[in-house]
Formats: sequence, structure tokens, C-alpha cells
Amino acid sequence: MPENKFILEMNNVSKDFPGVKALDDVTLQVRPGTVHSLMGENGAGKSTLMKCLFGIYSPDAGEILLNGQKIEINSSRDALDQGISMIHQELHPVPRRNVMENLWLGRFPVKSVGPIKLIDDKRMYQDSIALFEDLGMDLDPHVLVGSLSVSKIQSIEIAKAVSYQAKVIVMDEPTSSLTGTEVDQLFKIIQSLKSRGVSIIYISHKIEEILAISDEVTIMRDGKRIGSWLASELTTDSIISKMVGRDLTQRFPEHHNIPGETVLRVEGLTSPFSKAFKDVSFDLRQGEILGIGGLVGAQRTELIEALFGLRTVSSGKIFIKGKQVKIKSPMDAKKHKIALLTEERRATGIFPVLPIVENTVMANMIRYASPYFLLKQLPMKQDVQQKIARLHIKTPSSETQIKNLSGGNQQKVLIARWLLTEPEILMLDEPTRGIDVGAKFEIYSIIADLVQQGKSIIMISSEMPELIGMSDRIMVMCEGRLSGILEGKNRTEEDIMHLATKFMV
Amino acid sequence: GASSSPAPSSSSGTPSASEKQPTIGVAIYKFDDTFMTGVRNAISTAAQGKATVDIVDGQNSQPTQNDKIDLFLNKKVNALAINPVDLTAAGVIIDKAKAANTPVVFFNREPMASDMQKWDKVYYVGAKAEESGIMQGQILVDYWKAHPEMDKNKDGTMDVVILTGEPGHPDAIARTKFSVQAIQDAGIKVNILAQDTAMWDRSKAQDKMAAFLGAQGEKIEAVLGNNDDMALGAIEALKAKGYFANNKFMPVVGVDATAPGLQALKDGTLLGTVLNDAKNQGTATLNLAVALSKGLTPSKDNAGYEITDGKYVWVPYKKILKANMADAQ
Amino acid sequence: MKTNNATNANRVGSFFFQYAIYFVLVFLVLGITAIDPSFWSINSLHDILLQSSTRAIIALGAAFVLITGGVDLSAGRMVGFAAVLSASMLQIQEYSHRFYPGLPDLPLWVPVLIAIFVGLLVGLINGVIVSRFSVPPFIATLGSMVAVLGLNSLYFDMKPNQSQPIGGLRPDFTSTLGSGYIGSGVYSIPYIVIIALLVAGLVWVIFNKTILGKSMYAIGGNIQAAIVSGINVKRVLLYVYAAAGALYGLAGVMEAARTGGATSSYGNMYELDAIAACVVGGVSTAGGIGTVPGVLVGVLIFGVINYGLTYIGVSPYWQLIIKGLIIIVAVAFDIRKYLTKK
Amino acid sequence: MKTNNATNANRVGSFFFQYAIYFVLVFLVLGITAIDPSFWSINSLHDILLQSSTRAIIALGAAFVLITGGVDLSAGRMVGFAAVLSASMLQIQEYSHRFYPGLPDLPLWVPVLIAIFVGLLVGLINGVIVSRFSVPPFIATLGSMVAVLGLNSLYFDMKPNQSQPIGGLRPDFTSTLGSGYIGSGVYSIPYIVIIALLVAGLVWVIFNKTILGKSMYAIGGNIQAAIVSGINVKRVLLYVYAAAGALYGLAGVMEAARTGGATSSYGNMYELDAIAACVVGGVSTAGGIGTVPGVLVGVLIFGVINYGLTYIGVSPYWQLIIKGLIIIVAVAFDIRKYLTKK
Ligand SMILES: Nc1ncnc2c1ncn2[C@@H]1O[C@H](COP(=O)(O)OP(=O)(O)OP(=O)(O)O)[C@@H](O)[C@H]1O
Ligand SMILES: Nc1ncnc2c1ncn2[C@@H]1O[C@H](COP(=O)(O)OP(=O)(O)OP(=O)(O)O)[C@@H](O)[C@H]1O
Ligand SMILES: [Mg+2]
Ligand SMILES: [Mg+2]
Repeated sequence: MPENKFILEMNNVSKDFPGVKALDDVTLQVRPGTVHSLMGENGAGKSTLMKCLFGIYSPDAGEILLNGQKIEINSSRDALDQGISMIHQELHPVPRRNVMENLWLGRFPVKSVGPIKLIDDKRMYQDSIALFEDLGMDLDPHVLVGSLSVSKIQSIEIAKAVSYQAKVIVMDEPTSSLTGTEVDQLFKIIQSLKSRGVSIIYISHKIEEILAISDEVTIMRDGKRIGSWLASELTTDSIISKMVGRDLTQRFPEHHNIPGETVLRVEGLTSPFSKAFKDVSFDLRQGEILGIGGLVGAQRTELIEALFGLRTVSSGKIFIKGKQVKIKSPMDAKKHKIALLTEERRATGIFPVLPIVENTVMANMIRYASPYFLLKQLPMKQDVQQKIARLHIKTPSSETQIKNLSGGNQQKVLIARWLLTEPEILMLDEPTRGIDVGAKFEIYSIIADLVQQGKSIIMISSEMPELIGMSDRIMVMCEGRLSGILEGKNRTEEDIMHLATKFMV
Repeated sequence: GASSSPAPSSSSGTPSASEKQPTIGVAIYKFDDTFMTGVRNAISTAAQGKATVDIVDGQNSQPTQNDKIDLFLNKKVNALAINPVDLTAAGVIIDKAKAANTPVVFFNREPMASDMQKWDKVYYVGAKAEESGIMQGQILVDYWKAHPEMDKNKDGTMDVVILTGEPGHPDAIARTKFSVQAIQDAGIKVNILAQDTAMWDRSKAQDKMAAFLGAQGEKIEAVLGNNDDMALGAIEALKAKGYFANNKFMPVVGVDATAPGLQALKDGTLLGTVLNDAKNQGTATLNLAVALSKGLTPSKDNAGYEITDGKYVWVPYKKILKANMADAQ
Repeated sequence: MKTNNATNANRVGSFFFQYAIYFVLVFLVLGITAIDPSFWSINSLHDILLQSSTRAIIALGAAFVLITGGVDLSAGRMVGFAAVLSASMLQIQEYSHRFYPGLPDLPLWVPVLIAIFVGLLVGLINGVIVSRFSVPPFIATLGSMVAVLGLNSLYFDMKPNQSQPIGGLRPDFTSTLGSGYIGSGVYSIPYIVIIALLVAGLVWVIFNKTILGKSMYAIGGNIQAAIVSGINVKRVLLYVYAAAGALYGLAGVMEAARTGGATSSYGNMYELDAIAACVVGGVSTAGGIGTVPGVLVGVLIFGVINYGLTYIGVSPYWQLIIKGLIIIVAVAFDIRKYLTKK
Repeated sequence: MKTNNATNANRVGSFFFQYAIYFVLVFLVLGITAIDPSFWSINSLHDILLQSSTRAIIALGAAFVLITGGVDLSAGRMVGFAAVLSASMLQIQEYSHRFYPGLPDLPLWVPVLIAIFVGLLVGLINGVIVSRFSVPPFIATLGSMVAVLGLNSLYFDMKPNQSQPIGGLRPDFTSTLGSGYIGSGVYSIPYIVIIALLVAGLVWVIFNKTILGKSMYAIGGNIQAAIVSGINVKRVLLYVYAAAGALYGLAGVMEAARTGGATSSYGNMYELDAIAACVVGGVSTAGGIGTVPGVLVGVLIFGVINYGLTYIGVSPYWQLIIKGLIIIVAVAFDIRKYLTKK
């Protein structure tokens, strides 16, 4: 049997969606036992290519070769049977079932009772324990998945993908919601997989990660393959310029904020739930970016969702411009000119089947209401068009259903939605998660612009360079409590990490 | 109310502490049937001072009715009065009643003769279902003979459309079949132009009739409705096509002699209907059940109605035309 | 769900799927006309429109709820209740068996508004149960469907009526909301068709041009996102169920006027017809998708089936079978346009 | 959806909500007993169990579909079809009006299996429509509900029967699957209760111990997850609808045996009862949630309502109102346990 140079080849793959050429003659060649990274801006077609590989989409043209053999993949089942497994960009938990059932979904271990095959719960449990031990994960197989944090669910997906004993594992942004230690754990897993001859196709927007673990990198832009390089030949800047098609000289826009008077004051905010935030006090000034750092699970999301009226508080006060206010619902928050870009855009952001226009105006329809209760269509359309242009939203038209946009472009639509409400205080929860460098810079510029106009920003981020690069002050949380606020220029990642683990035992 | 209520006193009329009244379990095939509501009211009225009646709804479902009968037997009622949903189910009901030694009076839907013979404490009160159909037919025959212009195309054949009740409903089957047969028996040929079910429903009948009129137009010479509601629905559709004005008439017949039916007779839109005598069916049923519950063998003396073949009380139907409307009120 | 066909075939296909329900409608009309050419007439059109009017209003009510991702099983029984309510207060004085023997002649709009208002009220209660108590719409409205039938039966059974069909309705009522029309002969248009069109126009405006409408689509599209966007979801749901209830109430009044009578069994199973018409007309049972013209076409398809199959004399049993198949086939075609290409 | 209560109250509350339906059941039994103490008897229990048996089988069928996130409206009409089918082949030779005049006495299991098989077949067709043609289950089963009624009516109307109720069933049939029991007196257990328990046991094993069962929960919980995990979603749905159909078939046979007859209107609206029982018993209409004991408790709650309210002489109209309210209230309580606290 001739030894193949490539374990997997996807040759000249094309894929059309209504109005979008998502893949245009793309070729990807992966060597055995290597990490092959796939990079590109949002909407470049990375996920689409992988979905073609995994039988979720069928390509319009092109072929797939595994070990030099042409293969037909018509469903995920086929892909798994051929030895290809995948961690999906969108997590797919079954929330009401326990961890081990999620893990072994589609291939439950069975035992024969006479002619009948029944599920072998005991073996399923033992296999789960063994797998978690092997991967250095700490998870209880019996616990309901719905009660776990996103990072734990992500870990389950990783464990699941690994456990198929696949020859090729696709990882589509596996670290987007992992904690630092969990990322390290993943890299260890990847190393050991490599040593066993497994190939990994790795997608991420985090360039540091890519440079750290890749052997080869393929870069895509607008559905086309730009080229493939050995990782050792690449630098952050060269990757960026290949991805974006031009040089990005800086990662963060220039901004010189001059914070004014206090617009928001929070005193002793405490959640009724013991695990959530307690006794958080801080203030936010006009024209300031307040970053919130911390590990995933630090209850940052809970805190700002409480500020937005999505969660209850048991005690504490909120003052806006010196006046105490009660915020019991997002409607109240909007009245006080507060906006919130949530962390999970799929679950709590987009209206998948609605067009971009509706998705954009939904938080602020009152702006277009005429005295006769009717909405003024023209200004609505114009505003949306203007936002599409201003935020460089890549879409065939403003009537496209938002579910057909790439993740990054969906995020921009959501930002547009909140900009239309003309908020004084804009709270952003992981605004650049899963977003490419080019778009990131655009989002940073938007943020900088807003601050320039005298708006105030609260920004949760797990990316420390981003926190340091953008924030005027960084408030760090640990286990639901405020562990410190960092001011001044000379903040380091170490300072943040130190505070982020302050109350941990 | 038409039904029993939690406190026995209200349904039993004048309760007396000294004499314990028998309890009669009454099961109606379906509460929102217009005619059976009349029977039900008649039973309640007749029970005043004589018996406690417990009336339940079979919801047009034989299994549901069986459930209710089990319940009656558990509660040890003194007699059962059953208006079966499905007359073939009588056999099983009789077996249950016999095992519990609880006499049964069936009413309005006649069980098979073989079932009736299963036990001596089984009685039947009702009309012969075919009679209502025959009378409908006869009303049309009389009109045909008196109004030769009814035969619009002068072919000597009566071209009718029929609106039938719920498929499988014994009255619907009997009325459809015997109304046509009665006309033929009178020597008149019948041509059924169209026939469709309107589920006893006025609104559906109106829609169906509109379609009949659209398709058959002037060919239709008479309309047979399995009940008054459907006849009235047909009349509304006819009105919309210009009938019952400017000397344009269509003979429509129904069954039940309901209040709106009588109004239509008065207005001259409904040609005739057939009175199903709810009052006497209800009273006879109750009287028989009371007699049985006291251990008596029902007779004209203790029940007030003639008993035929030792088991049957026949309450005849009556033709109702504009002329004898008063008989139905 | 695979599409490997050539692009051209694809385009024809996608055009077909885009307008699948219109094709189904045309196909039905042509098919029936082929069997009996006399079906092709102004009269048939007239009858079908007439019979579809109340159905359309009920279906539009159902669409309100479906678009928010819910379902309303109480529609039929509310139609029945409204029919009985309005009819009971609109009988001629000479009628022998009046529901309210002493009641003077009320202005026409009083009982009509009462019936619509009761519909609205029941809808509001549905809305409260769904939005405040988080009971799934299927169950909330199943409960109220059963309870409303109970209420209606109790009312209908009151003395002296005791469950007799209500008849002898006032001619001013039956002629305006029932048989009346403007124009004459071939060019006449019944009032109830006009009412249905007005209602459809109003609903179209609500769906497309108001905050309420957009919010409904948002809630059906992603309720979590709607909450985060600061849409008052509970209030919108209240309005939606109340509007649906009011439409059922109106439809009930029209059924009473059209048929000149009412019983407590009116409206039985209309909810399923209405939902079927909506879904055949492209409204998604998953919420967030649906248009007024679609609903109207859905209603017309059923109008044509009901009238046309009776017209050509198909036996009632075969009518059921054909109707069942058309429901499935029409939706199977229509759904193609939403299936994301694989 | 807000909870500001103290933790202690919270715990009591959460315990209550966790077992809400059991409390509802106990509360109902106690309430009815308080009004009429004679209700508290072995006989009542006996009757209620008997009456709940076929309902339980139908509800378990409905649960199959609900757990996958679907809904099956065809249940009732399939019960009716199976009842007519089995009864038509199980008449005594001497019966005057036989459905098949010349048919010899078949072994009991032949017609029973035929009826179950037809149920399974219709279920399979439902499954194909849902899984292959992506028609939403509500519509697919609405279509088949209508079509099956049509089929049943056609069959029932065949010559020489012509829509006569089918009677004269063989005693071996009516006694085994109908009135028969083991034991005696107070300690007797009807066969149909035993059959229902066996079926419940089997369904429990399927739900909890088989690949099919776990896959059903996954499909209902997150169909995308099921697809990308390589579950053959289409095949699972086929099995699910087919299993449900077979259970409806069995229930139909039992209804025929129990009542000693059948007509084409048997089973009308049973689907709504079954779904209501499931949801009251904690099955989620959104899919992915539900247990066999829950379904049985749900069925029992309706058994107690139907039997108990009639027992204490509540008028049928009030029964409807109370039933409607209990559906809503029971689910409103039960749903609390799933509402995520924020
Ligand atoms: N189901 C679909 N229907 C229509 N268009 C689609 C669909 N899925 C993806 N697209 C389009 O295909 C293009 C590629 O999207 P894809 O999700 O592959 O991008 P990506 O490179 O993974 O981006 P990201 O980094 O944001 O995840 C985008 O323009 C997107 O809008
Ligand atoms: N008490 C809890 N029970 C269940 N899940 C919880 C609980 N508290 C937090 N979580 C979940 O854990 C995850 C992480 O918590 P949280 O969002 O507060 O962290 P964070 O610091 O905001 O992290 P991120 O960087 O993801 O925004 C969230 O998805 C949250 O829903
Ligand atoms: Mg992607
Ligand atoms: Mg978070």
C-alpha cells in the first residue's frame, strides 16, 4: 500500500448559497499527524468548508479524498464512520440529558439481553470516567448538561470529538469559550493526538494560538483559498495582511478618552443566588471604557445582565447620573439609555428567520412610529442601509435572513441594533468573540468613536490584550466578587490574572 | 337545570325524609343533541317527586358511556336509563346490568332484538327510527300531488338533494333510507341529485347546499334534511339564491320540530318537519325505570304507557306542517 | 434534502416552491373545472368567497398566535360561544321561544360588541395564562377550549332556552352581517366578504406596519432575543391572544348572522381548519413566519376543496381523504422554500 | 419568572413543584372523597384503573411522538379505525348483520394483529411524511387524522354493512380483551389493566434502556445535536411514529372488546385527551422531556376527574369547565420546575 502524503484532501470544492458564493474552488490538503490551521475573516467560508467535509452540507463541486481514496460523505454518520470527527463552532448540547448521554450520543454502548440490545449504563459511566481522566477533565457523567457552564459544555464536545478515535478531527473555534487552563489542557490533548498520528484541522481567530500549535496554515478570504504556509514561515503581521488583504498596522485604534463625570454608580449589588455576584460596587464615567476581566464563570455576565434588568438582585443600588433607579426589565434599561450586547448571540441575539432590517430595528422601533401607530418604512430602511455600510456588514441585501450571515457579520448587525437606540451606556459582553482581526479592529473603532461622542462603555472580555488595549480602567472579578480595579497605563496580564484568581482556594 | 346537580335535592324535586326515592342513572348519548336535550329535560321534569336522576353525557363515544355505566353500577343506582351511543353496545351493557341486577330501560335508540332478549329486566322506549324518514317522504309526496309545478322538468321524477347527519348515526341512516323509500312507495320515482353529510350542522348544511345549488341549479325539486338544523341551513342557502321570495319556492323538510324549525314553518320557508315526541319519550322512560327500580313489572297501570311485546313502549312520530303547528308547541 | 441537480432545474424548482401554494390553488380550480366545466363561473367564485369569509377571519386570528410561535385551540369554541351570545340577544320579538323573553330590541351593535368583547376577554385570559404563568400555548388553549365549551353549554342550557337551537334572528342582523350585499347580480359583493377583506387589510397593517406586528415576528423568531431587545413580550402576547379572541368573536357573530341561528356546537373543530389553512398558506408552526396573503390563499384552498368537491359530487368520505392528502402535499411543497440547502 | 423568595420558602416551593402532579392527584382524590366519602372504595379504584387502561396506552403512544418534539393528532382516528377493523372480523357466526357474511371464525390474534399492523402502517406513513418530507408533525398528523377518518368511514360504509354499528362480537374476544379479569371479587385485576401495565413496562424499557429511546430524547432535546452525532434521525422518527401507531391500534382493539362493538366515530378527540394527559404528566410539548410514570399519573388524573366528578354528580357542563381549569393549573404548577431562575 503506497504511503499517502496527505491523509485528507479536499480538492476544488465550491458551494453556493442563495446570494453568496461561500466556497469558490477551495483546496485543502492535510498531512497525517499534523495540526493544519484554517484562518480567514468572518464569512471567509471556513465553517462551510468543514461542514462540507462533515456531511452537513453537500458541496456543489469538488471531491474529498481520504488516504488517497475518493469518498462520499452524505451525512455526519458517514463522516464519523470514515474516521472524521468535528467540534462545531455552534455548540450542540442536549441540555435535559446528562453528560454521558451527550458524550455517547449516536453510539451508546449496549449489552445483549437475549436477542435484545439494551443500553449498558454501567459501561457508559465507566467509559466516560476513563475518557475524562485520560483528557484531564473534571466532569461528573451523571450531571445534567443544561446546568453546566458554556466552557464545560465546550469541554464535553472536545472529549466527544476525541473519543471517536478519528483519523481527522476538525476543531472549529474550540477555545472561544474556554478558560485559560482549559485551553492549556486542550493543547496538551492536541499534542498527544498528534503523537498518535491524528490530524487536526484547527480554526481560530486567535493568532497567538495558531502560531503556537500549528504545523501548517491555510488562509481563506471571501470563499477563496489564498494559500498554505508552514506555520514557521508566518508571523502575526503576515497572517493578518494575508487574511485581510492589506496591512493592519495596529491592533487597536488610537483613542484618547477624557472621562467626565460619573454616569453610572453601582453600590453593593448582590444576587439572590449564592453562587452569583455579591456586593459589587463600582462607577462608570462619561466617555470612559470600563473593562471587566476575570475567568469564565466569574459572574461577569450575570452582573451586567442584572444591570440590564434580565436578572433579579436581592440588594444593592443603581444610580444613573446621581439619581437612584430601578431596572427590572430591559425595557427599564432602555429607558435609561442602557444597551447590552449579549454574550450568546445565537441564543439571545439574533432572530434567525427574520431579515436584517427587522433584526436591526427591533430594539428601537418606537423611533419609527408615526402618530398613527404605523411604522415609517423609508427611514427604517435608510438607517439600516447606512449601518450596513458603516459597519461593513457583508450581506447580499438588507432583506437577507440573518441566519445566513457568518457569525461575525451577525455580531455587527447586533451592534447596529444597539447603536440605533443611541445609548448613553453601552454594555458589551465578549463583543469580539469569534470575530476576525479585521472586524475586531472595526468594532474597536466603533467603540472608540462612541466614547469620543461622550458615550460610556462597559466591556467584558476574556482576551487580556483587548482589555488592556482598549480599557481606561479594568475591573476584575473573581467568584462573583469584585477583586480589584486596575487604572493607569502600566497594567499587565499578570496583574489581571492575579486579581482574577484572588478569591480562589 | 337539565342535568343533575351535586345536591340530590334539586334534581329530585320534593325530597321527603320518610320515603327514600329510587336513584335512576340516565346516560344520554350526547348532551348537545337538540332532540336529546328535550328528552333529557322531560326526564328531569317527570322525575320531580318520584326519583333522583343522575344524568351523564356520553360525549358521543360509546367507551365513555360504558365508563359512566360502570360508575352507576358502582354507585348502585336502582335502575339505568340508557340512550346508547352505539346500539350494538347494548349487549355488553345488558351483561353488566344483569350481573349487578340493575334493570335497564333503553330509549331512543333501539338495541337488536337478540340483545333485548338477554334478560327480562330490559325495556325499550322510543320511536321506530324509520318512521321519521317515512313521514318526511310522505310530506313531500302530499306536496307533490297537490302542486304539480313541483316537478319542474316535468319528467315525473322527484329530483332531490339530501343533507345527512353524522356518518354512521343510526337516525341519519334510517331517515335517509326511508324518506326516499316512502316517496318511491307512493309510486313516484326519485332521483338523488346530490347527497352529502353536514354533520347535523346548520352552518355546514348551508355551505353544502350552496354547492348543490351551484352544481345542480334549477334541477333541484326538493330538499331532505336529516334534521331541522340542516334543513334551516339549506333554507338560508336557498334564500341567498333568491328562493322564498317572488313566488320562488322549494320544498324543504326536516325532522325534530325545533323552535327555529317551527318558526320557519310559520314563515313558510320550511315545508314540513316531523315531531319526535321528546316529552313522551322522556316521561315513559322515567316511569318505566321507576317502576322497575321498585321491583314492579312495568304495565300501563304503573307506567302510564302501553307496553308492547312485554318490552317496548312505542312513542309515535308526528308529521308537522304549518297547519298543525300547534301540536308541536 | 440533497440538491445536486443542475442550476437551471434548480431555478425552476425554486420558483415553483416559492409559489407552491398558488400553484396548488390554481391546480385545484383547474382540476375541478376539468371534471365539471360549469364550476368555472362567477357564481362559484361568489359562493366560495362567501363561505371563506368567516373562515378567513378565524384563520387570521389563528395566524396572530402562530406567528408568535404559539397555537390556539380555543378558536372554534370561542366562535361557537360568540355565535350563541349574539344570537341570544338578537331575536325578533314575535319569536315563540325567545332566549330572553322580556328583552327589548337592542341596537344591533350592542350584542355584536358584547360577543366580540367576550371573545377578546377569553383571549386575554389565554394570553395571561401563556405569558404570566408560562403554560405552553397548546395546553393553555386546550384548557380554555374545554372550559369555553362548558361555559357556552351552561349559557345555552339556561332557562327558558334549555339547549334549544336559537332561531328567529332579527332581519336587520341577518341581512347586514349575513346575506346582505352591495351591487347587484353578477357584480354583487356580500357584506361579509367586504368585512373579511377589511379585517384582512387591518391585520396586514398590524403585521407589517406596527410595532406590535414586528414584535410578534420577533417573539416567534427568538423569544429570548426579543426579551433582551427590550420588547415587552408579556404585553405583546396579551395583545396577540386578545386580538385573536376578538376576531373569533367577530367570526362567531358572522356565523350566527349568516346561518340565521346558533347552537352550542357551532364552531366545533374550526381551530384545526384555521390552523391548517394558515400552515398551508405558509405560516410556520415554529413561529416567526407568515403573511396575510398567504393565509388568505390557504383559506381559499380549503374553500375550493370544500365547495368544489361537493360540487362535483365526491362522496364525503373521499372528500376527507382528499382533504387530508392536500393538507400534507401542499405543506410538503411549501416547506421546501424554507429548507436550507444542504 | 422572577423569584425573590427566601431560600427556605424556595426549598419547600421547589419540592412542591417537583412533585406538583402527584399533589394534584392526591388533592383531587381527597377533595372528591370529602364531598362523597363513598367514593373512597376499591370499586372506584377498580373502575378508574379499568377506564384508564386504554387511555394510558394511547397516551404512551402520544408520548413517543411528543418526546421527539412532535405531536400526533391522528391518534384518536387511528383508535377508531383499529376498533372498526378488529370488530369487523370478530363477529359471531349467528349475528344477523355480519360485516363479512361468509368469513369463518379466525383465530383471535389474526384480526387483532391486523388492526395493530394497520395502526403501525399509518404511523409509518406519518413518520415518512414528517421525516422525509419535513412536514411539521402538527400538519402531517392533522392530514392523516382527516384522511384516516375518511378511510375508516369508507370501510365502515362497505356493503353489506353500510355504516351500521358493528355488533355481535365474539365472546372470546370481549372477555379476554374486554371484561375478563384474573383473581376474584375485590382482588380481581382486569386483563386490560394488566395489558396496560405490560405496555407501560415495555415503553419504559424503550425510553430508558434502548438506543431508540435515548435517541428520541436527543432528537427532542436538540435535533442538530442528534444529526451531527450521527443519529439516523429519519429512521428514529419512522420507528417512533410507527410505534405510536401500533399502540393506537392496540388501544382501538381494546376499545372494541371493552364496548362489544365499534363505529367509525370511535376515538374522536382522544388525541387531545392523550396529549393533555401527557403534558399534565410532565411531558414537554417542546420535546426532550417526559417519563412513563409521569404519563401514567397524568392519565390517572384525568381518570379521577372523569370518574370522580361524575360520581359526585357535577353536571357535565361544569365538568368541562373544571377539567379545562385543572389542565391549565396542573401544567402551570408543573412547569415551574423547569423555569430557569434568574
Ligand atoms: N446556511 C447558509 N445559507 C446561506 N448562506 C450561508 C449559510 N451558511 C453560511 N452562509 C454564508 O457563507 C459564507 C461563509 O460562512 P462561514 O460560516 O463558512 O464563515 P466562517 O469563515 O466560518 O466565518 P466565522 O469566522 O464568522 O465563523 C458567509 O457569507 C455566510 O453568510
Ligand atoms: N449558578 C449557576 N448555575 C448554573 N450555571 C451558571 C451559574 N452561574 C454561572 N453559570 C454559567 O456559567 C457560565 C459562566 O458564567 P458567567 O457568564 O458569569 O461568567 P463570565 O465571567 O461572565 O464569563 P464569560 O467570560 O463567558 O462572560 C455562564 O454560561 C453561566 O450561565
Ligand atoms: Mg465559522
Ligand atoms: Mg459570561
